Amino acid sequence: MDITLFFLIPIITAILCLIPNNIRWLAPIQIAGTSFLFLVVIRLLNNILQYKVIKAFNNLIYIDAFSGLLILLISTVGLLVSLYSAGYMTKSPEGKTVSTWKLKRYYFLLNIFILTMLTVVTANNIGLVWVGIEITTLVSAFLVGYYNKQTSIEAAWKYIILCTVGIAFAMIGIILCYYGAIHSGGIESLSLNWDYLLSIGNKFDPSIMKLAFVFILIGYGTKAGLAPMHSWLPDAHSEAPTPVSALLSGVLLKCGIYSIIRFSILANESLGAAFTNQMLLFFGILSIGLSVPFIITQHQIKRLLAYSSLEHIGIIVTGFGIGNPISIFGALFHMLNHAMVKTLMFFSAGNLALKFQTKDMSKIKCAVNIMPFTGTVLLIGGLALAGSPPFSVFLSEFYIIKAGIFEKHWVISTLFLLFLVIIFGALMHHIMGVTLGNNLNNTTEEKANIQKGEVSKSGIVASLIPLLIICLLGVWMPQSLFKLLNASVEIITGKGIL
Amino acid sequence: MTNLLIKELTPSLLSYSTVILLLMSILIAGSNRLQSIVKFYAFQSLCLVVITLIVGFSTSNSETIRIATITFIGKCLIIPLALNFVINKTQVHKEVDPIISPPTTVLIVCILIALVYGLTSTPNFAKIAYSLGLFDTAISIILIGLLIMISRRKALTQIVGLYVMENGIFALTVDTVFGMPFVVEMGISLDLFIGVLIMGIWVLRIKQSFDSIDVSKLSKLKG
Amino acid sequence: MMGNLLLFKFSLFLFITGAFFSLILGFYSKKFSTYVSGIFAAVSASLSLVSSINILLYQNNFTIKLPINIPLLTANIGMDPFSAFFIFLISLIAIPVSIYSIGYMNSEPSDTPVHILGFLYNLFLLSMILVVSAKDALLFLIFWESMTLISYGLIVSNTSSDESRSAGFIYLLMTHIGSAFLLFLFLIMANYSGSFAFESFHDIYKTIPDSLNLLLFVFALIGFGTKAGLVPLHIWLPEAHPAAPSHVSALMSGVMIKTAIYGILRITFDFLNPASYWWGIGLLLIAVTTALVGIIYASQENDIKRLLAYSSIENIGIIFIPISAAIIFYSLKLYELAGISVVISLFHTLNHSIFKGLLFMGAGSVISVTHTRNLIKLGGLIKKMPQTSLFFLIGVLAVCAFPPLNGFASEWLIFQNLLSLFKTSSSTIKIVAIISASLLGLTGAICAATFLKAFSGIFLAFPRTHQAEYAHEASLSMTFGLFTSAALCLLIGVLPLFVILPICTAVSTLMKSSSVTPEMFSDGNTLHISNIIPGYYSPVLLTILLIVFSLFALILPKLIGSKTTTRKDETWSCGITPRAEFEYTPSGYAQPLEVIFSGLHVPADFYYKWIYLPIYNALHRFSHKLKPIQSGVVQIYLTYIFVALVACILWVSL
Amino acid sequence: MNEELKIIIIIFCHLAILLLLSPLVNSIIKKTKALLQGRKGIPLAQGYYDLIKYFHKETVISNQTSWIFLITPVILFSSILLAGLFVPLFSEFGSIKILGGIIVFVYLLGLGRFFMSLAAMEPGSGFCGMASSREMMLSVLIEPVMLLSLIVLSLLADSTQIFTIISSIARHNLTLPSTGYVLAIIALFIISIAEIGRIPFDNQETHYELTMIHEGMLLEYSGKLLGLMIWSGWLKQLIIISLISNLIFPWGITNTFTLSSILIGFIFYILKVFIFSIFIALIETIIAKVRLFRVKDILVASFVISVLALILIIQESGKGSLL
Repeated sequence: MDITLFFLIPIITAILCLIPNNIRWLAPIQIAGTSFLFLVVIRLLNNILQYKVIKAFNNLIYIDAFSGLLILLISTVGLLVSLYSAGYMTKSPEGKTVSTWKLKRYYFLLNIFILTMLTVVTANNIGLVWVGIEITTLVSAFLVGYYNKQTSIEAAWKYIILCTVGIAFAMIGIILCYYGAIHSGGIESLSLNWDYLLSIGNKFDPSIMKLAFVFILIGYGTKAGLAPMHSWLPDAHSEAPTPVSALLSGVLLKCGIYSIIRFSILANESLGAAFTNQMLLFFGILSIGLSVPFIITQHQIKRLLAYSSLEHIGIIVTGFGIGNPISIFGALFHMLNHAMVKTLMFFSAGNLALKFQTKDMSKIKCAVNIMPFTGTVLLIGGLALAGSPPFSVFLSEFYIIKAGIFEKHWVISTLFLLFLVIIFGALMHHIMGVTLGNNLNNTTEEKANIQKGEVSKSGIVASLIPLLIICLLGVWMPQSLFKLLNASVEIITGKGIL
Repeated sequence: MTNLLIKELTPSLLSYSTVILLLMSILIAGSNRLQSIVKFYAFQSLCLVVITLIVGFSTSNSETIRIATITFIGKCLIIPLALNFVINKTQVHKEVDPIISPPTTVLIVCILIALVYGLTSTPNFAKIAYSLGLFDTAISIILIGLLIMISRRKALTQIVGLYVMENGIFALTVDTVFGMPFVVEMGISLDLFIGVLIMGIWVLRIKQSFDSIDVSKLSKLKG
Repeated sequence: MMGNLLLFKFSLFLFITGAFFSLILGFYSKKFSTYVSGIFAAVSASLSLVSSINILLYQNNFTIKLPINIPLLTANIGMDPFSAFFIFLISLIAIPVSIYSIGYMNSEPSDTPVHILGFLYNLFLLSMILVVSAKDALLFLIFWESMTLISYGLIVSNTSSDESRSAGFIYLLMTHIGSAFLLFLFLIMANYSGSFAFESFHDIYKTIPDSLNLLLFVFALIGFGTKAGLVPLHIWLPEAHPAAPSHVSALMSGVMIKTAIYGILRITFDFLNPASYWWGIGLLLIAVTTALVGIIYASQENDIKRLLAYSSIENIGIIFIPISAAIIFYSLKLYELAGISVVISLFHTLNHSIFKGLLFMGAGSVISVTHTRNLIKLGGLIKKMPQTSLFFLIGVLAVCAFPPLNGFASEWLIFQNLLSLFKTSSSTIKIVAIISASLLGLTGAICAATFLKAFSGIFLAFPRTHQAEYAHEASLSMTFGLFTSAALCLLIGVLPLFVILPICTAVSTLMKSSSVTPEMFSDGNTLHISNIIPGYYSPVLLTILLIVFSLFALILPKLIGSKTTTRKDETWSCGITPRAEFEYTPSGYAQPLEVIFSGLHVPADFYYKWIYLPIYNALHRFSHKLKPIQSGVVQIYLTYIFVALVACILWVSL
Repeated sequence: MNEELKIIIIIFCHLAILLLLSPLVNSIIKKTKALLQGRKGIPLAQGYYDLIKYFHKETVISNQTSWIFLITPVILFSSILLAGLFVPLFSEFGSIKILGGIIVFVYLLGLGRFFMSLAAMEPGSGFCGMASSREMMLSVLIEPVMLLSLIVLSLLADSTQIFTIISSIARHNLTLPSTGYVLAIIALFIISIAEIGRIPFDNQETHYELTMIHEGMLLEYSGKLLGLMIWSGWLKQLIIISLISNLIFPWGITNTFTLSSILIGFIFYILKVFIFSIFIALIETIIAKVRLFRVKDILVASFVISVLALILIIQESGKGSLL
């Protein structure tokens, strides 16, 4: 029942969003839908903690704690995005009026997007996971190109092409895996089901699994935004409407990682963890490292955040690559933290971009005086994003590097820390340049254009929630969340952290 | 009798189809007329359908035959038609001034094929490659598809390149595992058909706002 | 003793309450918010002061479990006498500063966000107390960074200007780099101990290889040295401290940088084991350089708060001198002397906190009345602000280490400490120590010149601008804050042993192998370090004699001469009516020093230009070189995927 | 007679000698200089006349000044007089061991100088300010070298008390004058000249505003205040002369409390001071004052000499270390 509701809600919301002719009704419908979804998810998570694994629809759906975490992310960010969209999407960046039809389409696609992501993380069949990921690309491409400007079309095109190509490679990986399953005596009709594959996992031919894992990593890695397959990421994130950027960065990338890690669990059965860890570590550190120069030289606030996503994806993957339960705990926790803080950052950045009518950071100044709330939140969020205690992002990064040192990955740990420090400096430099500085009231010219005040009330609520969450998680991890994370760690490594 | 015929004919038919499959990819790589590229693609897909059918009959797997049917409808009819529609709509017929000229592309393709065939004989791959006749061909086609995407400027050619890659993957599926389970295969096919429609829409949008479908003009976002 | 624990808990609670009250009340009445913030902070600081004194005297250590639930973290804070000493120090300074803050914040311009400042101010005090009482490395790091962030918040919310922004940025970045080193340090230690609890770090050196021991020490030095302001890691300090509101500057300079001293002592003597005296010699050289560089820059500074900040760098250098001596003694297994040295450094830490707090508050009073920090724009305030000037003068005398104030007491001990290094066997130590002593003297002399310039620039002669001319005495709470600190300067200066007693307790718990007793420092009421070169200093006797001789000097002319009159007239200036323009300005005053130190004194941005800028530039150049990677051409992006794939496959198959 | 009474008597004598002898010593230097330059010079009692004159005069002070200007002469006088207690004159009995050693001595002088310079800034006169600034510059150069040379001497004697240093030198000096000791004394001598503001560092006789340092700071003082200031200057001069002469010739300082030994010590002391004063006068006559910023070079040289002394002492005393 829950599971049915769980898929039905986004569909119903999507359809409902197409009906009204008045813009005013759209946002409440959407918010109600996503809130409802969120409640269902909470119930579902309770069940997961209780029963460990939930299967449904003739074994098509397989939900364990790891999926549960991703579901939590999707629904939470989905709710926040809906809240934010209510205030944000009714204003267009050029100050033109927004057509009802476009907005309806936006909400429709948003729901479908959420639905596809939910499918990705809950499907048992790895082939269906693939299909789901491919559809997320196709759907979200429309969201990326929502504004229909030249740049957004360019971004959407690159997004489609690169991700489709990448995912095609993932398909090869899946085929190889299937082949391996059949050749090691698996039943054909079950050999794409994750739970079945896992049960025969140790019988696989290692050389096939190696190859399969490489294809999967490159393929889903493209979707997850791992360097050097990340090139679509900054374009899509910066050109999409802000709520969509938040969704892309906060959840979609994690879905890619989810798929990789799911597969690596399988591959580890026959290969042992060393091989996959090595690959993950390499791409993880490469992603962090490659984000550094672009963060340093960035001029555009949303691209900055996009590159920061690249960095954080790298951090998460490095965490998985270290392979210690603690680092995996950290990586999972970081997924959550990054989703929250990046959502927050995109929201604030979107508000600023709307207020100043530009994404160019050199033209945005002294945000704390113009928009006291947004500016402050952006600054605090920037600190959190850069990994400063007492916010939870620090903790997850801490777990990762702790495990890195524990496992004696000296070079990796040193590089990790070095990159993080440089990024801290660069990021804070940009963020402070935007938020602080000479009071604009002194320069009369700009004062005329920009009125003091926030963009929307719903935006305030939408960015206050994640801010509170990262503050809270920095000092207090709820027992249920801990259980969820720990159960996920058990799924991945076979043992929990405590 | 028919069974025997099939048994006799299968290997040679398979190998002919394989060669045609590869040849079509090379032709696509070497051609610069969009319409003929689409035609070559359709023909390549047909070969795939034939192979699938052969495999299906020889293993008497009804699912595989169903898959072949869907593939025929999709790849030989819907996708080429959709692409032709886009070509007519955008009125772009020729790949002008590609990044890598057709002859050079063909040369690179040949080298690629040689490399792949060489690589698949290394010990690590031999295990996989040995049991499959099409493995190296499929991998070559995938890489050729990618090469086409890299070497061409028109959005449309890129789509074709993508689908050539997809054909390679399909070949791999058919060859290695005699097709995926039906649900998955359905999903994938559906994905492709939706994909071509959506990409078609995007090509039209590109045409609309850039007045060209030259992808290399889409390079404002950098850094 | 339960009461004490409760007291401490209550004080922590009050800090939080004060913070939120002042934040919320600020939306209704700013004035009210200031009062709440200041009074709450003062009260809670007094509570923690009492609690820490209790621990120092009776050593009832306790631990509290904080309501923090993070995996792998034992959220314990607690006080042993060593932590208690630092809490004592923080609270002792916090009380006058908090009272001062009421008057100061009320005199700020109306658009200052006083409620946010009040909120952060309370949290800042809280975070400092938590830093020194944390019993877990991860917890320590979290509080450590929170302390930085909160003080950063105080800097940037004070004024919105490009200067405060860049000051805040440099501050944040530098301390973050420092924290990264600390993180690394703690992680390595935790690897060997298996836990992050400080208890498990005790004597960790036994399990660590020697080379790593040194590495960890260097990491600690960089990590904490950044916060403390050791040269060349000091560049943030003269930017950040002046940018904060003055009472916060007082805390930052007076107290916050001392938490780094806490850290370095904890790590060096509680966890690690100074294995070779070369550690100490290295640190001694850094310390002396820091002291000299700090004061030379201070002498050329015309911004009063920057001057004070540079002087803080100098004093950090001076504090590190006995620490290096302690390391040398410790490595030579002279544990008692090592303990004595640490006591001396803590004593100077305390003294510096008091007089630097006083000076920053005094400067703040001047700034709040005249709205300028520039010495050149001040002058003549002694007539307008008689009380402030008197207390400021006491602070100046203390910072210049003139007897009988507290600055001299600790500096005298430091001299003795350096001389005692002469008793070791190594010639290198001897030479370095004695020359350091002489350079310490040089530092003292420059310090005197510097503060003479500062004091005369602010308070003496003609007012040089209107701002200075129409100044008035600061409000009562401000002068009260100054008075308290000034009284402490005098009191500790005359009766240093009262303070040395608790410090000895603190050090004895820090260094297990050396039990230090106050008897080692005294011979009755006289300061006298046993075991080393016999030297005595009796502040009480000196004070009495000074007073007696002064009375004598007052009476003497009257005894010899006749009763005469006193008349006031214009200053003689070659027959013209004197004007403010004729005066020697502060920059003119410091010019001879600039000339004689032209070799040593490099432009203020030297460190930035030659150490940090090249790194920055290299990073930038490198980044720009890498920019074409993201060329915008989709085909190239496809090639990346292609290359990555092929490379991976090759790697797997070969 | 009990010990404390003896000490108190000696201390009173000590202070009385300092107070009474200091004007005379200054006059001796002046007189000697005049004679050497072929002038008649002032009478030897001129110092006393001057003081009495100042103490009878009306005080005129600048209207820019405050309480600092008024208390400065008092603090200066008392701190220098107190510093005088640190230096033995003719008897070891005057030693108040617990009062402090070389460091307190140097910082007490510094305290006086600080106040003098501070007060000089008060009237807002350009000349006073300049003198004050230069005085502080000189002090920056003098203090470290003075400390270093005194520390080197104290290391020799293993004590920071000046009394102990001199008595232990007296015991060793006759047997073996070490090179380190001699070098340290030379450095200290150079510094002492600078400390009492004599040629080649400062010219006490000059009244040309642009060159005077010590005199410049007294420019706005008059009457009783000026008298105290000038007396303090003379006191300091005598204290430094006593210190350096006793360090070089640590003879005749008594350690017994008998009339005869005190008398002998006193005569020795007077002799030493006179000889030294004449020597200073001689130097002042021979050498010209150096340019202000060249002073640095001389003082750096004496710093180097001190360091050399230190190294030699370390080499000589390989033994006697703690380990």
